[in-house]
Amino acid sequence: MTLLDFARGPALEWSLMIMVAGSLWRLVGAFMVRRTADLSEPRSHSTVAGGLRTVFTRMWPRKEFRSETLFGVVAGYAMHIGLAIVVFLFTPHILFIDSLLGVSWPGVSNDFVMFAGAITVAAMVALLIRRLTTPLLKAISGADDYISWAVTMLPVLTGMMAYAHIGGPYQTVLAVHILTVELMFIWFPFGKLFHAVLWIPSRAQLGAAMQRRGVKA
Amino acid sequence: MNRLDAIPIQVEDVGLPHRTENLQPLMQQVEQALHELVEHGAETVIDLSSMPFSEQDEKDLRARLGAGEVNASVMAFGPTLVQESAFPGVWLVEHQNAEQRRLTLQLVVARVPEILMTPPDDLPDSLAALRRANAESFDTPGKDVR
Amino acid sequence: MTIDMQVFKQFAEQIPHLGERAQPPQMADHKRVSAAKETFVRKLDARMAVDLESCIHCGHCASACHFYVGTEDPKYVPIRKLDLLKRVYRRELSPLRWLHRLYTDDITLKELQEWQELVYDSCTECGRCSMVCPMGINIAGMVNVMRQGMARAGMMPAELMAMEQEQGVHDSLFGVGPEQMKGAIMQLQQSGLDIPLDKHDADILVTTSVIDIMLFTDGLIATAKILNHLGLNWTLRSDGYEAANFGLLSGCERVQKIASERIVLAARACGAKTVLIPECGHAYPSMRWEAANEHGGKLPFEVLAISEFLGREVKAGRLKLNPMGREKKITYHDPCKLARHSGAIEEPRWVLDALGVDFREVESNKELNWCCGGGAGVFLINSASELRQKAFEIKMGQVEKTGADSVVTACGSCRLNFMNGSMRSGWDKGIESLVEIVAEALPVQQSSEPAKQTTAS
Amino acid sequence: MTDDKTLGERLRERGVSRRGFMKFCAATASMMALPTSMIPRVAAALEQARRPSVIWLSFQECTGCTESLTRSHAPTIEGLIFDHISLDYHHTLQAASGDAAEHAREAAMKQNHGEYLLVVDGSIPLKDDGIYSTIAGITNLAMLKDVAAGAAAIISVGTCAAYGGLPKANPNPTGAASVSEIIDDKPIVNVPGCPPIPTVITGVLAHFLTFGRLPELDALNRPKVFFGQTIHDRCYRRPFYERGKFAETFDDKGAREGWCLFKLGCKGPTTYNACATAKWNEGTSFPIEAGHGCIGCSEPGFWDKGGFYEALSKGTYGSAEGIALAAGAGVAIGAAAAMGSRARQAQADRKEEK
Repeated sequence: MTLLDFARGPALEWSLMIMVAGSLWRLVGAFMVRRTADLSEPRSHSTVAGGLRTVFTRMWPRKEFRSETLFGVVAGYAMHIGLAIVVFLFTPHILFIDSLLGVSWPGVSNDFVMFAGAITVAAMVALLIRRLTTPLLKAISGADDYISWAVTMLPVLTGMMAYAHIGGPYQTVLAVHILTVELMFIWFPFGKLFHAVLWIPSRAQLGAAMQRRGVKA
Repeated sequence: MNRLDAIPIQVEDVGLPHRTENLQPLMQQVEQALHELVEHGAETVIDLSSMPFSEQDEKDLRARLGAGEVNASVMAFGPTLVQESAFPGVWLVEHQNAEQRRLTLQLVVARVPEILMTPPDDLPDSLAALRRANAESFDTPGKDVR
Repeated sequence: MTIDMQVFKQFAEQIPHLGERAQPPQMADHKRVSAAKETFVRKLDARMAVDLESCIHCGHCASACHFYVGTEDPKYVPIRKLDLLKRVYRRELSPLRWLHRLYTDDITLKELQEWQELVYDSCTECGRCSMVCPMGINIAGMVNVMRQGMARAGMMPAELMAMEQEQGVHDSLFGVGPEQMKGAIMQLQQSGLDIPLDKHDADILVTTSVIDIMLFTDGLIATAKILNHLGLNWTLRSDGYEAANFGLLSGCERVQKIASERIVLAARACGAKTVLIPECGHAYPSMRWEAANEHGGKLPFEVLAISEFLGREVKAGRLKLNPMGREKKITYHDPCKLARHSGAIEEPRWVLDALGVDFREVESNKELNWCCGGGAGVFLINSASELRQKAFEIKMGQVEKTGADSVVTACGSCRLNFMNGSMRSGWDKGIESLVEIVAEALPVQQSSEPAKQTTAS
Repeated sequence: MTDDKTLGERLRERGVSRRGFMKFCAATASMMALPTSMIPRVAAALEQARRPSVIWLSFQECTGCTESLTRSHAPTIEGLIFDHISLDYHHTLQAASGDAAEHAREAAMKQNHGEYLLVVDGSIPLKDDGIYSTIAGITNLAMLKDVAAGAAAIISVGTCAAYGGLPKANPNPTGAASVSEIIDDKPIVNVPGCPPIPTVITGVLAHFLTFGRLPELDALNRPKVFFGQTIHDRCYRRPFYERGKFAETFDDKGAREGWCLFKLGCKGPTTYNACATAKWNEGTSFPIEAGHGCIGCSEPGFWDKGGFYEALSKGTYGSAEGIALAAGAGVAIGAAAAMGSRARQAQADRKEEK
């Protein structure tokens, strides 16, 4: 079995199983922690709407916070949008997703994908440098931050290498690329990458709780 | 069914010609080769069969190069077609086999493509053959000279 | 105008000695750690679990925190204040605890000592950080759990401990208990003000606070005048008058419950449909949101902050006010506990609108207001005075920018902190109470409502 | 059998002129993908090249490789090169049969011991002592070992000889193996493909003739000149790939306009072969040009690498059950974790009550 066969076969299967199992484990485990009913009289009953609203309104900081969070928001968005383009609009990736989930959509040109990839890399490097040099971020950073950064960066880099045909024979680089993606799958449920799932419930519960008290969060 | 035209095949015009985008770098290479020929007398042969080069590319190439004064064919181990381009010193040489199928297509940058030149080893044989022929035709050499 | 600076100074002089009255419990070190830990375990819930799982360490919370912005010291990054809680969560309750335990250390006494400053001195539980957090983490709520753990470990600041113990044991604050309260009310009654005390049948139970009794008597007087003016059936009760809840502020769950239950029982005793909370920030969420859960069921009355009450009366047209004129330039400071924590946001603005003043909003207002720096008991913590001042300077700058001459607020602690801060900075802005300016703007004689005749000034 | 004429003499005998020979050399160099500056060296070497003895062993194969080679019509370059070698044993092509054929092989082995070239097509069954394929009662395994012992070099022609090919495909009932899995003490060139490109086979032969040694090989023992780049690298449809223009079906607009066949399962990006440049049927076309994606026939194990019509970027795993099982396990562990945490909280409650 070649490295590529391994990457596309058993490694893919196992990494997906670990990701799915780990994600549900973490999600179910956290959601099922004891929960007590709030007996106070709510100011507003439309907590579902409030929760949903916060899910969306938190996508952009309110103007009072804009200047202080500008760098993080812009770099964060650049990285996330770039990554989304690379992951969801590169035709080979769409085909990969199609093979997993059976859904597909049209892709965009490779030049555009590479441009998005370059933006992603640049934004991630900028964010890492900031994390390493800003005292406030150093104070709250740990191994998870750097591991999560690396397992996100590696697939992007190896993907671009495979595309540009550098770093070795194509199928080896492709195999390494797929393996790094699988590494990310495996790490996904156990580190902060899991925010990709939690951002919705965690925002929603704040929005709902504040709505209950009559405040728009 | 032994008649080919009984098979209903419909040929559609695919419209878009294939281009490999290799033409521009090739033309730059030719320019450089011609420069070498002018400055140092160095000849260059570019084998077009060993690079991705489509039919449309070849058409484009021929259109760019145009036709010069010389258009020759050599019959040796099948035909070889030699066409001078509108840029003297730049030649297209197409070697074909006996069935007129292409073996290679070369772009030759030289005063004369080698295939047109008499192979030096043929010269002694040629001289010997000519003497023999003359001897057979004219018993006394020089007799006919008036 | 509404407060005698001399009295304020006397009060302020008490504070440095407040801690001396505390009786710290004797506990072995390991008992302290385990008490804190067990409390964290008890108080954590699914919402907090999701929040603690969610943090992406982006650090945006720092930009919302007056203590971080004021000092730029990385230790004050809000989410970092939850580190110990997070670690206990990870080791004890997290679904991934079997993994987390491999690389997450248990908390230590030394860390608890270090974190005391972070959850008391440098956090007013204002909740502003939650408004910027891209994951919507409720940091303030968990800081409160941190305080509860600290409290069980006997590690709260001495000042808050003294207050909490006094309130729990003696039902008094700063030496003001039911008897002293009755005395003060009687004095006011003798001056001609109609304050119904200990009525058995009242629609509204008015609560007050030691600060209003000792210091801002005008606040209580103003409340009485307004209620009388509106002709409402209300009472103050000596068995449940203290709205301030030092159990909540210190993190002592037991005293928190005792203090809020006193009011619940008093309201029951007089059959009140409404409990009115004075201008005391944390007292409102304490009764409005927490009390029912401590009580173990829905409360038989509605809880209203005085600012909220006034706003509603104005809006409903029951309370008409004499306009004060556009030449009065005013800004409003939203007390965090009333606005961001409780949604009493528009009501005070309706009142200011009715007063016809030149009202100017601060840049970051309503649910995004900057805390004054003195909330959640921080005003009483002596070791926090420098931090508090730095935080206050942000608020000061915000008020300055509006060009207003005075700042109105609806929270006694905010007022105290503003006064303290402006005293230190030599600031010249007026600091006013919403209820007091409303009382001043009451029309002289409204209607021929029966019974309750007001003997206004 | 072998005579002592050089290739130059042989061509001259056939009436090929010196110009013709030059042309032959140019075409040969082109075929070997040598730079044009090498033509004079090729000419000089070929002029003097002796006729090598070649033994061709066919094992578990379909004769497609031989077909491929002999499809080239004389007088092509391939044909001339092929004519020049002394093919002393090839059980499909030789006139002799039965014992006579085997004797010819034995004689050639004896006469040219240590010098002959061994060409193999087909894989070798190893299971049950190799009884699944025999020639004249000799198992392929025994014959390969025997003939390989005296060979100067071995050329494994076709994917079966090079990597095991179809016979080795799952479940490999005969225990088929490639030549290089069995012979490890001889230089082996793999010329994979199902079938391999005829020019590539003769190119390797020409290289051996010209330079007396095997061409430079890659990690899979393939000649670098032919297998150095992927089909995708040299594909004329590559620009469409870059622009993200893909045929979605075999009869849509994209297919008609010659767009990239990646989505239709083309294995060009992972297939190393010269199809895109050498082409087939005397340079007429190659599969992608004919509208079908590359199936990667020259890559090891190509038969078992997922469907020919499955895009390369797709995974090859096939179990939704595995994921479902994982999901179930995840929920179960999560619920168990939560039960544990609730018990832990209840314990803390009890302690508090005390």
